[in-house]
Amino acid sequence: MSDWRNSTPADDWTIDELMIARLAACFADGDQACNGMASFVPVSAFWLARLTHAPDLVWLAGAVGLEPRPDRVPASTLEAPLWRDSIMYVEQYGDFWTFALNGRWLTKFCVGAAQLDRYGNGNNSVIGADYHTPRVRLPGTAGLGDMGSIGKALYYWNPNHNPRSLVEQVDFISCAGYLGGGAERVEAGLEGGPELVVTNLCVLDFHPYTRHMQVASLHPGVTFEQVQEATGFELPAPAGPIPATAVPTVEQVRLIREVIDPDNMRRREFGG
Amino acid sequence: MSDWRNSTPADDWTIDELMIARLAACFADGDQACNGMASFVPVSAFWLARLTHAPDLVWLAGAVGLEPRPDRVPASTLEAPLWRDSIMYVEQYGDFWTFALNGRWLTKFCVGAAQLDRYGNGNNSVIGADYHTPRVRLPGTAGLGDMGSIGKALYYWNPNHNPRSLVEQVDFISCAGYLGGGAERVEAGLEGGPELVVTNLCVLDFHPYTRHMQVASLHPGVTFEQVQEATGFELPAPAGPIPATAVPTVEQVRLIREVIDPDNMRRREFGG
Amino acid sequence: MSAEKLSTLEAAAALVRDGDTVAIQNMATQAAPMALVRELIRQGRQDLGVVCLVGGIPVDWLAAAGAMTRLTGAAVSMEQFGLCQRYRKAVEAGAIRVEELSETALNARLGAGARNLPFLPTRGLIGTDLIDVNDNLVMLEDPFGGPSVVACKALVPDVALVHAHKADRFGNIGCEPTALWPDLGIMPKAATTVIVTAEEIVDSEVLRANPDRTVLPGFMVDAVVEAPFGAHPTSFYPRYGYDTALHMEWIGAARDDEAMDRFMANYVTGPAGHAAYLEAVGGAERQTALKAWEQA
Amino acid sequence: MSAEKLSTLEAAAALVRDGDTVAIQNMATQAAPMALVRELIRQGRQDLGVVCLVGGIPVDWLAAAGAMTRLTGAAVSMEQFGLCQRYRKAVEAGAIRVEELSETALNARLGAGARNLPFLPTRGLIGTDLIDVNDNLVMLEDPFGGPSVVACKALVPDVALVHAHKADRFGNIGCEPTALWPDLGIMPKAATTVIVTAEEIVDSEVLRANPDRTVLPGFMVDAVVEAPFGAHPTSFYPRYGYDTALHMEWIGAARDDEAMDRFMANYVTGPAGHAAYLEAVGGAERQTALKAWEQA
Repeated sequence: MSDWRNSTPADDWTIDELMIARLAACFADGDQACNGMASFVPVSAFWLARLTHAPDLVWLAGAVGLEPRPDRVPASTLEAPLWRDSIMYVEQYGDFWTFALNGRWLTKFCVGAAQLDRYGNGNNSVIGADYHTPRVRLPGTAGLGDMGSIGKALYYWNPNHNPRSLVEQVDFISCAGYLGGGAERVEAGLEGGPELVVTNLCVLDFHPYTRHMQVASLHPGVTFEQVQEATGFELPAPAGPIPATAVPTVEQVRLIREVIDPDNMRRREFGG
Repeated sequence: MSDWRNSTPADDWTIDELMIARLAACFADGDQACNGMASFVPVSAFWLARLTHAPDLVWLAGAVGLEPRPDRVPASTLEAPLWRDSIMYVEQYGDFWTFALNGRWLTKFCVGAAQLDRYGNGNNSVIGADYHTPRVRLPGTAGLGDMGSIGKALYYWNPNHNPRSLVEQVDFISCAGYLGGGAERVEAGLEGGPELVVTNLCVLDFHPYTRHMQVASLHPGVTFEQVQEATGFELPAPAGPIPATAVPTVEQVRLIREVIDPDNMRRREFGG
Repeated sequence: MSAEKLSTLEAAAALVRDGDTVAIQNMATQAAPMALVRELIRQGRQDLGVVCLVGGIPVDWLAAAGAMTRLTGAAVSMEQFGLCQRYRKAVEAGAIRVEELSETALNARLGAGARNLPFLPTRGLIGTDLIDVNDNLVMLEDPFGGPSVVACKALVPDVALVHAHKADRFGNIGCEPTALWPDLGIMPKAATTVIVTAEEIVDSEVLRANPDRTVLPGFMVDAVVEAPFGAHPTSFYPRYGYDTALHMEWIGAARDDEAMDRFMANYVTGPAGHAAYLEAVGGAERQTALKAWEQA
Repeated sequence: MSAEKLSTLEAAAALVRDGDTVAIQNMATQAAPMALVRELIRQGRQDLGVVCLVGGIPVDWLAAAGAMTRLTGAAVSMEQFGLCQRYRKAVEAGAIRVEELSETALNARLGAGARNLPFLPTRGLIGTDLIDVNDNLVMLEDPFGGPSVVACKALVPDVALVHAHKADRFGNIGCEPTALWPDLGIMPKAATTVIVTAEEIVDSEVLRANPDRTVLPGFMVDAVVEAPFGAHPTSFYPRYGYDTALHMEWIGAARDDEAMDRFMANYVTGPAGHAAYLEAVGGAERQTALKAWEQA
């Protein structure tokens, strides 16, 4: 067992490692976590949590393999090398979605979205005004269109915080956040909703009443002004000093680099 | 392969064998048949059909085991000895009922019911006027409440033709037949419906317009008057001579007695 | 790693409270979690609602013990051993209230419960009287203009009791190839609390060797108990067949109150636990005979 | 006994007609019935509607060949190999019309089709714009006074194309332990015609040895074709992994029309059949490498 409890802050951490450590802190013993495709940051975060503070975090790799024993993070987070040596193969049509819809299990979900707006609505469908002849056809909502509406706590990760990915209003809602803000989500009969947005610049959360996105912590060396400049909508002015995001520890960095992802698959999400 | 095509009528047939042979004739190559519990007559009929005119009749034993190879008819038509050596175990919740509901498969179903009325409605629920404090609590509808409503051709078998089992009106409809007769079933949006009633006295079918039960053939030695006396409602007077039910052949009798059911499990249904 | 779920029969059964709605795996004479059912009776549980597809001897024993007041299911029968007479008499006396559903309607109610949907539809039951006597079923127009359906209201049992072939101590449940009745497919997913008895507790590596035969994930299971021959006197394929002799003894005893009391004392409430029960019903010799069902 | 279903790739693909809605098993880079997809392109099929959960290279090839005009699915992506660019351009040009569904909504549409129900409900998608642009989805009040649901209209594809590990000549389909994507769980049950390619045609006795691993009954299957490496270049666990090199070659070729035409001629329309395709993509040497995915 690694000495993660007494490990000191690393001084050579990279941004991917910081984001992974921050997401890992959201998952605890007794939670169940699952991941979709091209999800290197969430997968590394679940794995890191299991190796440190949350050994009993249940992981359903690729939404298929329960408690897998992969060798390392592979090139796909949806293929068999990730769900190697699972204790159960979960059938998708009947079982996985029953587990997810039920409400008692898989209560947290990590979401990547091409566009995310100030009320936490996500878009992976189309860029442009016309759904049927879009300017850009995105991959599609896959499971997000479900996860946004069925009471999950949503954790967005965004390795490219810029005005094109964090926008005033998404061109198309394919993952329900707080909709128009305020009580709109609750009035639509939806439970849960976006909790955090972990980007390469900061961590954002949502105001408890307005449900507007706001800066919760700044990564070391990043200013509020830099975040505002990289954001496509006006962020609420901070009421006081904004905390700094905790940096990963020496042990967390070691685990990510040596045990979890020695092939640096997670870096693929940090292209630009 | 048995010489069933050239086999002559048996002269030592018993009524169970006649009923089995008559039901077997209802099933053809390309059909799929399934059975529920305590269904010795239908099971023997499917098996006989497969050994004679319908080798490609698909059989889903106990609604569980596809194309089984039982040794003989066992004491239960729902337990593993019947579905021994199956090529597929059909999961019930997800798969069996999908097959049955679909409409393309399992289009014929054999039904046993404690009460059956003149429009082919079946009752396996309660005898008496009050559903919640019945005079007799029957086993319950099980799959019949579905099979009666989802477009199947229903083949009732009744080894005890008497005024208590063939009644003017069932105390409670737990298997939909032609409801109040005429077009009522069609108007309720239901396809299929009762085709035949094979009893120990005769074969009955349903008038194409009124949907009233009527005698289609009399078993050897039975008169229309005997049937009427054993029936709890008035049967339409025959327009002409009523045909005789074909008796089983020497080869059919041999197959039933020696191959299919040497332990005479089928006789259990003919108690009185 | 996962949380430990290993428990005793006594502690597991104690998770069931008086008044609970309890879904019980069963098919006429098959696969019932009998060790748990007996333990519930021993502990004197009252006012239970039972949910089952086709209930057999567990329902009759619960009725005989006066432990149940409600049943939701598609049928109650011991197939070749006939109707459950103690259950039947209790219903006729008004002591057990029955919600009779077709199989698709029961599956729809449980499926909606499992998926947190307010209802699921079926096309079964249309035209029957079962819809009229049941507030949990209502005809619903198709919003697309097609045929109407029967909306079946979500059912969330308080507890599901199932018996399985293998379990690890974390509650992952493995099955050997056999009939998977709807019980395992849906009851544990719909229920709030899940209790599993298993023929044997195995190392997790045994389950990892056939991950497609793991049918319930540990996170869904609240307690797991080792109970060899835990489905006796019902069958549990491919391991053993049903016990004809004990079923026959029961249907004989169920005919009069005194014989019934004797039967219950001898086999259900009397034996000090599961091992004592297995001795009372014939011990190793009986077990060997039941394991030989394929030669029968 | 059962009816014979054994067929050739050519004859099986000929069961698909121009304009058909075709459900295709696929998950990003996994388990697609590629031999059938290539044969459809070779035969010049037009105006196909494709139904898939997460479409990958088969969708991009069908789009590149101009064979499809409609897609119903939850996503189209080749995961680590990026978006399907030929598909994407065709959508942006208005040449392919997309019905985008969440996974539960797609499952509900197919589930309703399989069960002959006019609709099935989901609680996914509520609050999204996907409901507004889709006539097959409509908000529906719960008749029991609970929360509203999204009614998802039944979808019955004309054809389902799936790839499996084993089949016998009667069309019974067996799977080895691996991920069972919804494709196998529901698409063949919903579709009117079912075509299966299998890594190997086996004697029925092989399937009888593990009846719990038979996933489709022969009566549901219209044609079965032996096609070893029939999912290539997608993966088919546990037998082989995906072909990185061919995916990379495709994403390079898809960038300009000339390179794309060359790629299609070399691999899709050119080779005279499945065996010739397997030779063109590297033959036995490449196959050995893909089989070694566990060592990768």
